[in-house]
Order: sequence, then C-alpha cells, then structure tokens
Amino acid sequence: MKYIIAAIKPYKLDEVREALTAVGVRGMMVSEIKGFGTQSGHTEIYRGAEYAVNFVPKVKIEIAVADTLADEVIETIRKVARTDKIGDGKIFVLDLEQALRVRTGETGDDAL
Amino acid sequence: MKYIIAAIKPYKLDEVREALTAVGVRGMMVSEIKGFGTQSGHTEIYRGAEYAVNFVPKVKIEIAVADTLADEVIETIRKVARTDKIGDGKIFVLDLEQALRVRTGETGDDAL
Amino acid sequence: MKYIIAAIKPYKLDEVREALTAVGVRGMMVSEIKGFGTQSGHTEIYRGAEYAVNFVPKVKIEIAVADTLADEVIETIRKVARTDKIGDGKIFVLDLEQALRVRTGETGDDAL
Amino acid sequence: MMKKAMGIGGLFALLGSLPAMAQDTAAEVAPIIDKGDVTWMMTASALVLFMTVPGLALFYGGLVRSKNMLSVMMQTTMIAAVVMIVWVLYGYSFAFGGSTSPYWGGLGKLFLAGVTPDSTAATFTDGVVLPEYVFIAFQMTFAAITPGLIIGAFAERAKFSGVLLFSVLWVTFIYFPIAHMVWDGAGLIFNMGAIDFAGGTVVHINAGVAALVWALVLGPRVGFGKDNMAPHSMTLTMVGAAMLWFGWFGFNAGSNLEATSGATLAMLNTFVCTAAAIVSWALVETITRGKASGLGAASGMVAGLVAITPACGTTGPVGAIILGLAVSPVCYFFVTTVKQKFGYDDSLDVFGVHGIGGIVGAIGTGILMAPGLGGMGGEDFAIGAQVMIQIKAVLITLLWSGVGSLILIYITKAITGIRVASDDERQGLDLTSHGESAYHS
Amino acid sequence: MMKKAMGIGGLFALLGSLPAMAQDTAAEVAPIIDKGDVTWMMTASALVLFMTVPGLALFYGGLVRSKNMLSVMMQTTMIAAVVMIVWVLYGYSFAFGGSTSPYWGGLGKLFLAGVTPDSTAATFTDGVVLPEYVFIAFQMTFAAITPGLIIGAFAERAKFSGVLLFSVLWVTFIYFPIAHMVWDGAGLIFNMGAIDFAGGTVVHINAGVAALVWALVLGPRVGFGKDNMAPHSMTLTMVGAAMLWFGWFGFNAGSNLEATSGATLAMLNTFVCTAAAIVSWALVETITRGKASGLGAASGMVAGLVAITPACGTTGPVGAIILGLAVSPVCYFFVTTVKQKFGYDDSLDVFGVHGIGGIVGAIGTGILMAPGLGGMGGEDFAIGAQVMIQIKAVLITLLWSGVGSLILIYITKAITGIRVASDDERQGLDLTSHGESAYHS
Amino acid sequence: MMKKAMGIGGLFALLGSLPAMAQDTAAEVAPIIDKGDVTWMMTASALVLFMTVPGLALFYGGLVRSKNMLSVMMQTTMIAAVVMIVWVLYGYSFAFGGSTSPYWGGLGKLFLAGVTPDSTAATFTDGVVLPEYVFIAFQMTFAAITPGLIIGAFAERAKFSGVLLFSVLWVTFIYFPIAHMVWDGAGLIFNMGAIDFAGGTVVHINAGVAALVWALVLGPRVGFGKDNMAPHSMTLTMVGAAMLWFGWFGFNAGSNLEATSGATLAMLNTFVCTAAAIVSWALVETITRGKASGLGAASGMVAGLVAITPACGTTGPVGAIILGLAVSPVCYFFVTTVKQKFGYDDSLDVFGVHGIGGIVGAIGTGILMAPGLGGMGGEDFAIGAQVMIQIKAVLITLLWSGVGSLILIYITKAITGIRVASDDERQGLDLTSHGESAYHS
Ligand SMILES: Nc1ncnc2c1ncn2[C@@H]1O[C@H](COP(=O)(O)OP(=O)(O)O)[C@@H](O)[C@H]1O
Ligand SMILES: Nc1ncnc2c1ncn2[C@@H]1O[C@H](COP(=O)(O)OP(=O)(O)O)[C@@H](O)[C@H]1O
Ligand SMILES: Nc1ncnc2c1ncn2[C@@H]1O[C@H](COP(=O)(O)OP(=O)(O)O)[C@@H](O)[C@H]1O
Repeated sequence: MKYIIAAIKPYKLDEVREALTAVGVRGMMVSEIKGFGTQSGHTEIYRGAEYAVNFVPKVKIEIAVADTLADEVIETIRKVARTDKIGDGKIFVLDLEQALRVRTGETGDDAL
Repeated sequence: MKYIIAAIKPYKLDEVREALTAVGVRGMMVSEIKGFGTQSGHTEIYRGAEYAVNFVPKVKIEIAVADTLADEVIETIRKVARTDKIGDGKIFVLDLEQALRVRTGETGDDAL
Repeated sequence: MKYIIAAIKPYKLDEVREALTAVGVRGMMVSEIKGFGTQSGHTEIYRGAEYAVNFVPKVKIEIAVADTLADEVIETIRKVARTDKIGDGKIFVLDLEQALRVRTGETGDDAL
Repeated sequence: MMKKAMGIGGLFALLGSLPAMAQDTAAEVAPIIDKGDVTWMMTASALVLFMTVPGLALFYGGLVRSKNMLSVMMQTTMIAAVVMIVWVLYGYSFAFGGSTSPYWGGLGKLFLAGVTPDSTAATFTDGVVLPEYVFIAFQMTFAAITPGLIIGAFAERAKFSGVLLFSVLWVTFIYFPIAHMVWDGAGLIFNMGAIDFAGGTVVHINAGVAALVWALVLGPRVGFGKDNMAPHSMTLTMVGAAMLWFGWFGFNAGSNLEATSGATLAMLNTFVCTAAAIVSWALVETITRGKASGLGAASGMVAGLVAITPACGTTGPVGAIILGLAVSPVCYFFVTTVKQKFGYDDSLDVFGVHGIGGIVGAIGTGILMAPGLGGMGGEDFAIGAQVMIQIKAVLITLLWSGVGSLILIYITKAITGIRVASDDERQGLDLTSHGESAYHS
Repeated sequence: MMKKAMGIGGLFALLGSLPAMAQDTAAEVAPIIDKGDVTWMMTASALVLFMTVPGLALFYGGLVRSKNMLSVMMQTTMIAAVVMIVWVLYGYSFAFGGSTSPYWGGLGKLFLAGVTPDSTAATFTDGVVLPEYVFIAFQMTFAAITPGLIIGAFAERAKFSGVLLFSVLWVTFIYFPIAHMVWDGAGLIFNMGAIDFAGGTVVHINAGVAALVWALVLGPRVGFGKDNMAPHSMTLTMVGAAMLWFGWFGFNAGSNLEATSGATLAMLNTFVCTAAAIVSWALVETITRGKASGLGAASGMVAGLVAITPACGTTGPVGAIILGLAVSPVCYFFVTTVKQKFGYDDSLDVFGVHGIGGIVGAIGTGILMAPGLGGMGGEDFAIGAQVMIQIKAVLITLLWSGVGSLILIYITKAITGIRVASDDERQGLDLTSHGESAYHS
Repeated sequence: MMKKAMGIGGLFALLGSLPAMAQDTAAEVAPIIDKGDVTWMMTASALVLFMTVPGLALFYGGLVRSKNMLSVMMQTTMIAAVVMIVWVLYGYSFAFGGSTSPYWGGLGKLFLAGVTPDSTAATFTDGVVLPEYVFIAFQMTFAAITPGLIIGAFAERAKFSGVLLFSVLWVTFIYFPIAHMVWDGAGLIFNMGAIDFAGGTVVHINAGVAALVWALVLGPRVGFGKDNMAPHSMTLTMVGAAMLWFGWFGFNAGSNLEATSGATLAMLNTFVCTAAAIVSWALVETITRGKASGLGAASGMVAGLVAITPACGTTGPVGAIILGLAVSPVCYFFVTTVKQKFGYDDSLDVFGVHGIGGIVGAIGTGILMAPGLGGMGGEDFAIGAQVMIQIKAVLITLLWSGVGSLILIYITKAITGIRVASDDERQGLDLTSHGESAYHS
C-alpha cells in the first residue's frame, strides 16, 4: 500500500475530492496547512509595523491506497489540482506497511 | 521504529491518550483534521444557498514508537477508539528510519 | 529522498524556516498541532470546573528533501530549534519513494 | 424622604386602575406627560432589549462550546420574539390588566384592548404619567428577557421546540402572575410591603429557581465532568457581560419610570455595586486559586447587577458597594462548592448567579435601606421587619416558581420532549437543531 | 387623530422654509425647544450611527467569508465617513436646502451656510422646534447608512475605489433627491400624500433596487454555486442584526422628532413587528426544511424592521404583528426561490430583504393605517386610495433608483472600475484591497 | 454667543461650591431640574461606560495576539471597577470636593458625605441644575476610562497586580488633581482660561503621556520587531472603535451637562470631525502604501474623536471637518515614523493616537474657535492668545503626568513589580496571569 501526501491549493479541494472518489478512493484526511515554497507570501502592515507572511494557505491531503490504485490517484490529483501557476503543490508517496479499520479490525487493502 | 498515524473521533482523544500513556507511549502529535470516508457529512442551508459539507471532523494522531511497542499501540487505539459506528477511523503504520530529540540530540528509540 | 517531520516550539518557526532556506530547502508544509510529551500542559478553571489541558501548542514541519540534503536539514533544525528546555521537540525521518510537482509534472529530486 | 422611599414599591400600585383614574382626575388636574420621562423610558426600553440580544446571547453563548453557539443565540432570540407577541396578545393583560385579584391582572386588556395614543400609565409621582405604549414596551422587555435567563441551565442539550413551549407556558403561569403579585397595586407580594425596585424576585430569583429545577430534571450533559467543556469564547462572554451592564441601566434606572433624582441614584448604585462585585469576585479567586480570571470578573459583574436590582432605589452608594462586596463570595461559593457537591449540571450557573445573587439582593435590600447605613428608609425604618418581609417574598417566589416550573417541565416533556438525542448532543445543537454552523473560514 | 396621522408625512414640510419661518413666528409666539425632545433626538442620532457601525458592518460582515470580512467593515465605515462630509458640504442643502423644487433642496445651505446654534428645525407639532444641528445630525445618519446597505449586493468582489465613488454619486443623484421628494414639504412624493414614516422608500426600497442593479451588472462571485460560501461567523451576523434592532428604535421612533406618544407607538411597533417577523421566518423554515436557523431569525428580524419602517407611526401594535407575520414569507420566497430562479448573485440579499421587505411595508402601511385594523387613520380613511398612492411612491422610487443606479454604475466602471481581478477575489479582498487579515492567532 | 462660549469652560467652576450655592439661591429662585437634562446625563453616563467595556476592551483587545486577549479585557474591566470604588471613597472629593485649592478638591466629600437625593450640581446655565448623583456618575465614568487608555502601552507584558496598583496611584495623584485643575472653578488650568470641553487634556494627553513613559520604562515585548505581532482580530478592533464612537457622544455632548443646542453642536462635531479623520487616515495610507486599511480607518476614527474632544463645544461643523482632516496625518506620522525611529514599544500606540491627537485637538481648539473660521468665539476672540493658553495647559499636563507617572511606575515596580517573566510573556498573559484561554473550539 502507499501513503500519498499532497499539498494543493485550497479552492481545488472539492474538485480533487470528487475526482478521487470517481477513481475509487474511499477515504482521506484533509488539513489546512501553511505552505512554504516558490510561491511567495505577502506583507501586511499594521500601523507601520510590517509583517512578512512567508506562508501561503494550502490544503494537505493524505490518502492511503492500495498499490494498484496509487498511480491513478497521483495522476488524478496532478490533473485536477493543476492550474499552471506557481504554487500548485506537490505530491509525495511513501510506503505504507499496514492499515487497519478501527470499527471492524480489517487490515490491509480491506481497511482502505 | 514505526510511525503510526491514526484518524479517530474527536471525543475519543482523551481516552486514547490516557490508554496510550498507560502502555508506555511518551509522546504524540495531534491535529484537528477533516475526514472523508464512508461516514457521510451533512448539509447546511443559508437562506436558500445549500452547501454540502462532505467532511467530518476527526482527530489525527501521530506517534513514533519502538518496533516492540508498535503492536500494543495499534491494539490499544483500536480498542479504545472503537464505538462500532461508521467513522471510527483508521490506523496506518509506516516505517520510521530515524528519530531525534532536539533538546538532547538523542536518536533512535531513546528519542521517543 | 527523505520525508522529514519535526515538531518544534511555535516561536521558533520563523528562525527554523530561515535557516533551512539558507541550507537549500525550497519548500515545506507547516501545521499547528497539539503536542503531547514530557512537557506538561496546564490547568484551566472556569467557575469551579477544572480542565486539564494535556497538550502543548507545537508546530509541525514536513519537508521532503533529497537524500544528500537530509543530514544537513536535520542538523539545522536541531541547532536552531534547540532552547535546552523540555519540549524542544522531535525530528522524525521517513523514506520518501516518490515526489512530484503538480505544476510541471517533474518528479524525484527535481520536484522538491 | 420616608414617604418617597416607601412609595417606591407603591409605584405600580396605580397602574392596575390606571385608565379609570386618568378619566377621574382629568376633571381635576390634567396629568402631565414630561418629554424627558418619555425619552428616558424609550431609551430604557431599548436598553433592556439590548441586554437580551445581543447581551445575554453573547454572555451565555461565549460560555458554551462552539458547536452550540447558535442554539444559545437562537433560544434567546426566539424566546424574546415569541414572548413579545404573547405580551401583546394576553401577557400585558395577565400582568397589568386592571383586575383586583392579588394573583393576576385579568382579561381586561387582551390584545391591548382600549389602549390608544392617548392612554397613559401612572408613575411614582402623583399627576405625572407616561404614554401607556411606552409602559407596555418597557414591561414587555422584562418579560422577554426573563425566560431567556433560564436557558443557561439546560444549554447544550435541550430540545428547541420544548424550550419554546416551556417559555410560553412559563411566562403565562409563572412570570405574569408574579409580576402582578410584586408590581401591581392589587398584588399579593406588593401588599406585603416587599421592596423590589427593578425585579430581583420577579426576574432573577424567579428565573434562577426555574433553572435549578431544569438542571435537576434534565440531568447533566453527555461527557459532563469528563470532556473539556471550556467556554468557546471568553471574549464574547465578557462582551456580553459588559452589554448586560450597559443595558441594566435601562432595567434599573428605567424602573423609576421618571427621570428624577431617584433614577440617578438607581444608576449610580448600578455602577458601584457592580464594580464592587467585580472586585470581590476577583479577590476571592485570587485568594483561593491565585489568579483573577476573566470569567470571574464577568460573573461578579452579573452577580452585582442582580444583587442591586431590587435595592437600587433605596440603598445609598456606599451601601451598594457593601452589597456588591458581599454578593460575589456567596455566589462563588455556590457555583464552585455547592454545585460540585450536589453534582447537578446548571450549565451556565443560572441558579448560582441569578438565583443566589437575587436572594442576597432581596435580603440586602431590607438591610441597606436603613438610614443608618446610608439607605433611603425613613427614621422609623426597622431592618428586622423589612428583612422578614423580603424573606417572605423570596419564599413565595421560590415556591411558586419551583413547583410551577417543575410541573411545566413535565408537561413540556409530554408534548414535545425536552432533550435531544445524545448523538445530536455530541455533534452539537447548531447543526442538528438549526442546520448551520456558527463559524466557517 | 386623523389630522395627526395625516400630518405625519407633513412634518418635514416645514423644514425647507424653516429659518424664514422661525423669524416670522418669533414676533408671534416664541417656538419652544423641549430638552426632552433634544435628548431623544441626540439619542436617536447616536443609535442610527450604531446601526451602521458596528451593526450593519457585523450583520453583513458575518455573512461573508473571513477573507473578505474587513472589506465589508471598511466599505460600511468609509462610506459612512465620506457621506457625512458630503452631507455637510452639500448633501443637507440638496435634500433640505429650502428650495421649492419638487425634486431637490437647492443650494441654499451649502456648507451649512447660515446654520448657527440658534437655528431651529420644525417638528410635527406647531410651535415645537429642535436645534437645527440635531436635525442635521439625525438626517445625516440616514444618509450615511443607506448607501452602506447596497454593499451587500456586490460583497466579496467589488473594487474599493469604485464603491466609494459610486456611493458619492449615488447619494448625490439618488438619495438626496428622493429624500427631498419624500420628506420635504415641497417634495413630489410628499405632496402625493404617501406615508413613509421613517424611510421605507427613501432608505430601503431605494437601496434594495440599487443593489439588484449592481448584482445584475457585476455578475456572480468567482465560484458562485460551486464553492462553499457559508457565512464565516453567524455569531457576528446575529450580533449585528440585534444591534440593528437596537439602533432601529432611533431610526423609527426618532423619525417622530419629538418624545411624544407617537414616538412610543413607533417604538412599540418596532418591537412587535420585528418579533412577529422573526417568528414567521422561523415558521416558514420549520415547515419547508424542518429546522429554524439562526440566519433565518436574523433575516426575519431585519425584514420585520424594514417592513415596519414606513408604517410604525400609523399602525396599531396588533397591525404591526400582522405586518411582521406577512413580510417574512414574502422575503423568504424571494431569497430562496426567485433569486435562485434568476440566478443573479445578490450576495447578502439586499434586494430580497430590504427591497422586497420595503415594498411589503410600503403597501402594508396603506392598509394597516385603517382604523378598523387598529390603525391611526381617521374615519374617512380609504384603504384603496392610500394603497394606490403608496404603490405610486414605490414605483417612482423603483424607477428613479433603478435607472439612476444603472447609469451611475457604468459611470463608475468607466472611471475607477467596479470589480477586482479574479485572482484577488480568490485570495480575498482583505489582503488584496486593504493589505491586512481579519484574524490571526 | 461670546459669553456662552467663554462660559463653557466655566461650567465646572460652580461645582466646587455647589451645595453651599444651592442653599443660598434657594431663598431667591429655586433652581430648576429639567428631566430632559437628567435623561441626557443618564444616557451619557451609560454611553461612557459602554466606551470602556466593551468598547475600549475590544478596540485594544483585537490588536493583541489571542494569547493576551483576556488580559486586555481584564485590565480594562478591573481598572474601571476599582476606580469606581475609589471614586466614591475619595476620588470625587479629591476632584470636586469643594476646596478652593487650585490643585485638588479636598476632603469635603469623602464617601460622598452629604450627598443626598436632594443634592444638586450646577450646569452651564444659571438656575439649571442636575441631581448631584448623575454628575457623580458621569464624572466617574471619565475617571474609570482614563487609566484604561494607558494599558495599550504595556499590553502583552505588564504584571496584573502592578497594573491595578499603578492605576489607583495614578488616578489619585495624576487624574483627580488634573481634573480639578481643568474643570473646577478653583482649578489652576481652568483659571488660565484654557478651553477643554470634554477632556482632551485631562483624559487623552494625560493618559497618552503616561503611556509613553510606561513604554520607555518597561521596554519592548519579547520578540518585538521579529515575531509576527499582528492583531488577532481586526474585526473586534473595528467593532471596538465603532463602539467608542457611539459612546463618545455621551462623552462629548454629555460634557455640555444639558440637552441644549450646545450639546447638539458637540454631537454634530463628534460626527463630522471623526468622519474627516477616518477619510484623511485612509488617504494618507493610500498615498504612502497604496491601500487603505481597516486598522487605518479605526485609528483615524479614534484620532478624530480625540481631537474633537476639547474642541467640540466651540468649533463649527466645517471647522470640525478641518480638524479631522488635520489630525490623522500627524498621528500617522508619529505611529509609523517617529515611533519606529525611537524604537520604543508603545504597543497599541496610546501616545501616538491619544497623546498626539490630544495635543493637535487642544491647539486646534484655540484656532478653530475663531468666528472667522465658523467657531463660537466672540468678536474679540484672538487666536494667538488662546493658542498660547492652550499650549500652556498642554505643557502643564505633559509635565505633571510625565513626571508623576514616572515616579508612580517606579513605586509600583518596587511594590508589586511591573513585568511578567519572559516565559509567561511567551506563553501569553491569559494563561499565566488569569488561568484561562480566550478561545476554545
Ligand atoms: N520540499 C517540500 N517539502 C514539503 N512540501 C513542499 C516542498 N516544496 C513545496 N512544498 C509544498 O508545496 C507547495 C507549493 O510549492 P511551490 O514551490 O510554492 O510551488 P510549485 O509547486 O508550483 O513549485 C508549498 O506551499 C508547500 O506546501
Ligand atoms: N513519540 C512521539 N511521537 C510523536 N511525537 C512526539 C513523540 N514524543 C514527543 N513528540 C512531540 O515532541 C514534542 C516535544 O516532546 P517532549 O517530550 O514534551 O519534550 P522533549 O522533546 O524536550 O523531550 C511533543 O509535544 C510532541 O509533539
Ligand atoms: N483511505 C484512507 N486514507 C486516509 N484516511 C482515511 C482513509 N479512509 C478513511 N480515512 C479516515 O478515516 C476516517 C473514518 O473512515 P470512514 O470510512 O468514514 O469510517 P470507517 O473507518 O468506520 O469505515 C475518515 O474520516 C478519514 O479521516
């Protein structure tokens, strides 16, 4: 199994989720994060006090998938999250040793 | 070492934390996330504008543990987080190459 | 490639980010988390109702780096995040199989 | 002075038979409407609404978890709205409809029958009247906020339809009669000589007792004593408390019905008793746990406001400070020690603050009226006698509201139910009862 | 009573020629300034400011996404500030400058020329006057809030400079003339005999129509119908609505210009019509979707306040309840069904609530004034005739504001532009137009 | 007009010897209490409390990081509460106790000795009086808010016990004496002929200077200039600013003590000067950094309110607009350039906005009173002479408050300490000083 982590633009989340569901993904974890990368942040000034906000709001998605599905998932995120502007995000793939569904105790691909 | 990631129901967090401490876990990282899975979200209507919220609030726990402790940790989470209702969550296990305690520089199992 | 996860004290974030940029890191993901560890939390009392808050605010950083850069990144975080007080945090290193830049489709080290 | 001080409770005596009187005296001396009074009573009425929404809604709302924020705001708002309609339909009549019964006002003014722009309502002062509309509006705001106070007891778990049904029943059978008893010239408690300038018994003890009964009948929230139920926004709670203070000037000084020196005394007392209660709550906290908290300051603020409510017209400013210093430790003891001991979940401490604070105020009123203590009582004022009267008034209210509320809760339970399913409670009332969330990004 | 009711619209008739009149009558009977009136009008003026900031700013601000919160607050604040300056420079003159034109007030009081501490403004009652300063201040607050209502239509996407330019143009060419037409003795609509006690046409229909035109011209927000655009803080929206209610007493009862029985009627109506509209919105929601929502209660609150605005001086309290019950279902139908059908993005439902609510109120005013319905009309009052006049007044406003706003939007577009770049819209106006964020940790 | 304008400062002259006077004149003409005045002063008193809590608490609280939110709210609340008690005990006496000293009011009214419901306080107008209670309450609210203004300088790092101790010392040795000097008939500055209608020197310069001294003595916050210290809720800051505006009508127009034309002028000026200052701050920002910010609008709002405070009774509306346009750029220059240059951490810019704004206002008062500029000065009014007097009053205040505050800070430091441990500062004062958090989910 693979554990896929992706950082994407927040407004792409719903589209990505729908597309992933379509290819067979049945679950994921989503967090709001602050991204740092080539895309630059912005500056805020409050009465002369200047604060450089170096982070850009991103959404992080984590998905555990069966090996067979991994490539399709990566390809799907890639296609849907892409806007061709800096800051579109990254996809990272880790090896997943084990998965377990708390409710049933199922393990492996069955747990996903 | 193993890196264990679990998504559980938010109100189970304290119970899980206590149970894990009891089996010897000495640290963890907790994030509030939006979970997507079989458990369905809900719909909110604001003056006729309908928004389907497809995500369910979950808590994500990340724990680095020694290999010897891994199974017990998994079993503990499983037992305590379980309510037998859809949405109880998932446990994922990844291999952890290295761990390091910033304060002391200890590495490996000593760092956990 | 390595996937480095670190929990640090929130007010160290900017310093760490700058130091990492200096050694060549070009991106990262930052989340606000609740940390549990040796550092104890605090107690809040609201009109006689006492709540033990067992968690301490931490910041989690996730960085994907080329193998060659990994040690320097770890060392940098360690040096900069360190205050020699309990709760300075942990660094975890996982193996990263694949990385991909959504915008360009680049993979591997090029994607970082 | 004696005459005036004694007359304070007497103000409302005239109201029952008002229109009749207006006709009678018309032949003699035309009663005067002073625009300064009218302005003050309009201002006061607006201020009491402001206490309810957003004041009370924020004070209570900040104290619940964010998943229940809107339910608190909705309950406060909807109760006020429904009671306002009820007030016009029959509430005003039940309370001030002109009957000579000691228990209720009768049916004489259903639908505000007979009230026109020329109708007037009496004040404390002979020959000085108000347009009846503004008296109706002012008293309406009191009726609208009182059942809203109770919701703190069953916050985060009560069923919305049950809350509304209960509120209508409660004002009908508890509030309107007690308002009549305390404030109408024909009223039972009024004729005992009890002093309740702005509604310590009618509003605060009354609501506080009902709240206690609710907490006992309903049982604690799911996870009570285990989950972290810390206030989701102490900021909003402190804002709400401050708004209550601001609005309370309308409540207390407005109860004078005229912009006289008496109103300014009520106002000054409402300032300084509250200030003293804030300080004494903070002191108790500092002594017992080493730190003064924001919730402590807000609680002291409300406790002080509650305590001065019956007393504000008859106490001197230094007496008001003493009352404020006294009320907070008592309330503190109740919400920390007594409540814990008995283990009931009066979630936002309605009984501990409004009920207990109201009782302290009612009894304090009987003491601090003494001229030797700077009060406005006459030379022949006897503390002991007055305190006995005050206690009797409190007991009647405790009994009437306690037993009455208990019955009405069970009636409500039978008709609509009073508690949501525990899964809904866990998910939060905002989503499950109202279909929305208080906060999004 | 008839005379008085008819005279309500006539109040402002005297204002145009006021200073002249003051001199004339000085020889005869010295007009009286009552300090009770002065206090009331100062209080009312402060209350109407409070409606604008923080009231309206929070009511609207809570409804947008957090990335646009400050833009809403800034627009409300800056529009009010700019219009206040414009008011002193020429606005007061354009509206109440004393000309005999049916369309505008002329240039007689540019820069408040000739106004001194001794200047007075007439009231409804012969011989009773106000210091002109307070009349200027009171009317100024009306001018300052009205263009602020419009911003709900183009929230989350309009260009800040365009908003300000448009607002100045709009008050100059739409608001000041219509205020003159409705409220000045020489005014076109005034002389038709239309009743608009506190500004239902001038303020609400006027702004509502402009809002509709904006929504149509500007097009929907990026992501409209796809992204989750749920209110970022229903809490703040409910707080804002409650503040509107509180301030609206100044708006409505202040429009009586005197602290008389008439003002207290306006206040009582402003209480109970609003309460009824809250209840009826909640009922409609409960019937159609099973749950009463906080946004529903807040929307009903505002709809009720809008509806009673023209009617508050001439309707009885029971009539006000009927009006409140009636207005919410109509508005609800508009904001849910009609808007969806046509697909325009009137983001915060300015047209659906203020425009439609205003029309219901204007027509309801013509009906509920009937003495048979508890209204203040005389015996010879004819519903049909009055309703026709009311409809005519509405139509004139719709036309003037509709066509005028359309032209002004295009002029604004040509000069400053009216919409931000879509990337900026996505990132949020707070950062891109104002360089800050509403919330940090 | 001259007489009246000159008399404005003279109002309080009568207060010192008030009870005596009341007895004297009783034999001649009975002084009149007008209920319109009483209503206005009660309303004004309530409004000034509203400025403090929730107004100031939110304006300041929004500007700090969320971990320090409650500490700001607590400081504002507790200072107000403690000062109210002090006011009754000895503060009123120290300020207005009737002594003939130019520096303080003496001990004649400790514990409000001798004040009864029949006591009266003089107004600007001969023969018109107020119940003394309302004068006590009104002045009390001024004393309660002023030390609260200072906390902005040491926000996020001061020790709570030290803050309270300092505040008591400060009102005792700085505020009460200066209030006496400026407003009492026997007062030093009063007798110089300085005009300070509503407290520009007593309140704003006074607090502003103390704030500057604090910032210098205490040193910057941990992480200052490095960490992101952006306001945690600009929303609340803007709400707080708007509440300040609303309440300031009580502050300024209430200072007229009567509901006369003079009060309405003060109110109109408080509207338009503020509006102009909002606009000019936004303009400066637009020019210097391309965007008008919400914090800019809020800052301009407060700067305008501060500036008009001394001037509101003697300036014409157009003059008020000019004053508003002028004040913001000066304050802007201070909070951006000067502060940065000197590097002190006046965290919420108390000196930059209140101190500098107050000075601009004090001097502007001397200029804009000129009849040629639409002001209320008489024909023989000389700008130069008046400006010199104004500057002298400012200098005395700067000196007295500057030196006095310095001494009191060191006394406080010796007794309780003035700063928390840096670990506590990092964790936030809410948890470490008050044991709670402002926000939970
Ligand atoms: N090396 C990295 N490790 C972890 N996350 C990264 C890394 N590089 C980029 N990211 C994430 O991807 C987001 C987009 O990256 P960025 O460099 O801004 O644009 P792009 O992907 O178009 O090159 C960042 O905001 C960050 O969240
Ligand atoms: N076993 C673990 N797995 C995951 N995160 C951990 C673990 N142990 C500690 N942490 C994280 O590191 C933080 C610091 O750890 P703590 O034990 O408090 O101090 P120290 O690192 O100085 O020993 C914790 O708050 C938590 O976020
Ligand atoms: N494939 C997955 N990858 C990552 N997280 C998942 C995955 N499937 C489920 N989850 C997480 O587990 C939670 C519970 O899953 P769900 O399918 O709703 O219920 P159950 O675990 O009872 O089958 C989800 O909300 C999500 O956070």
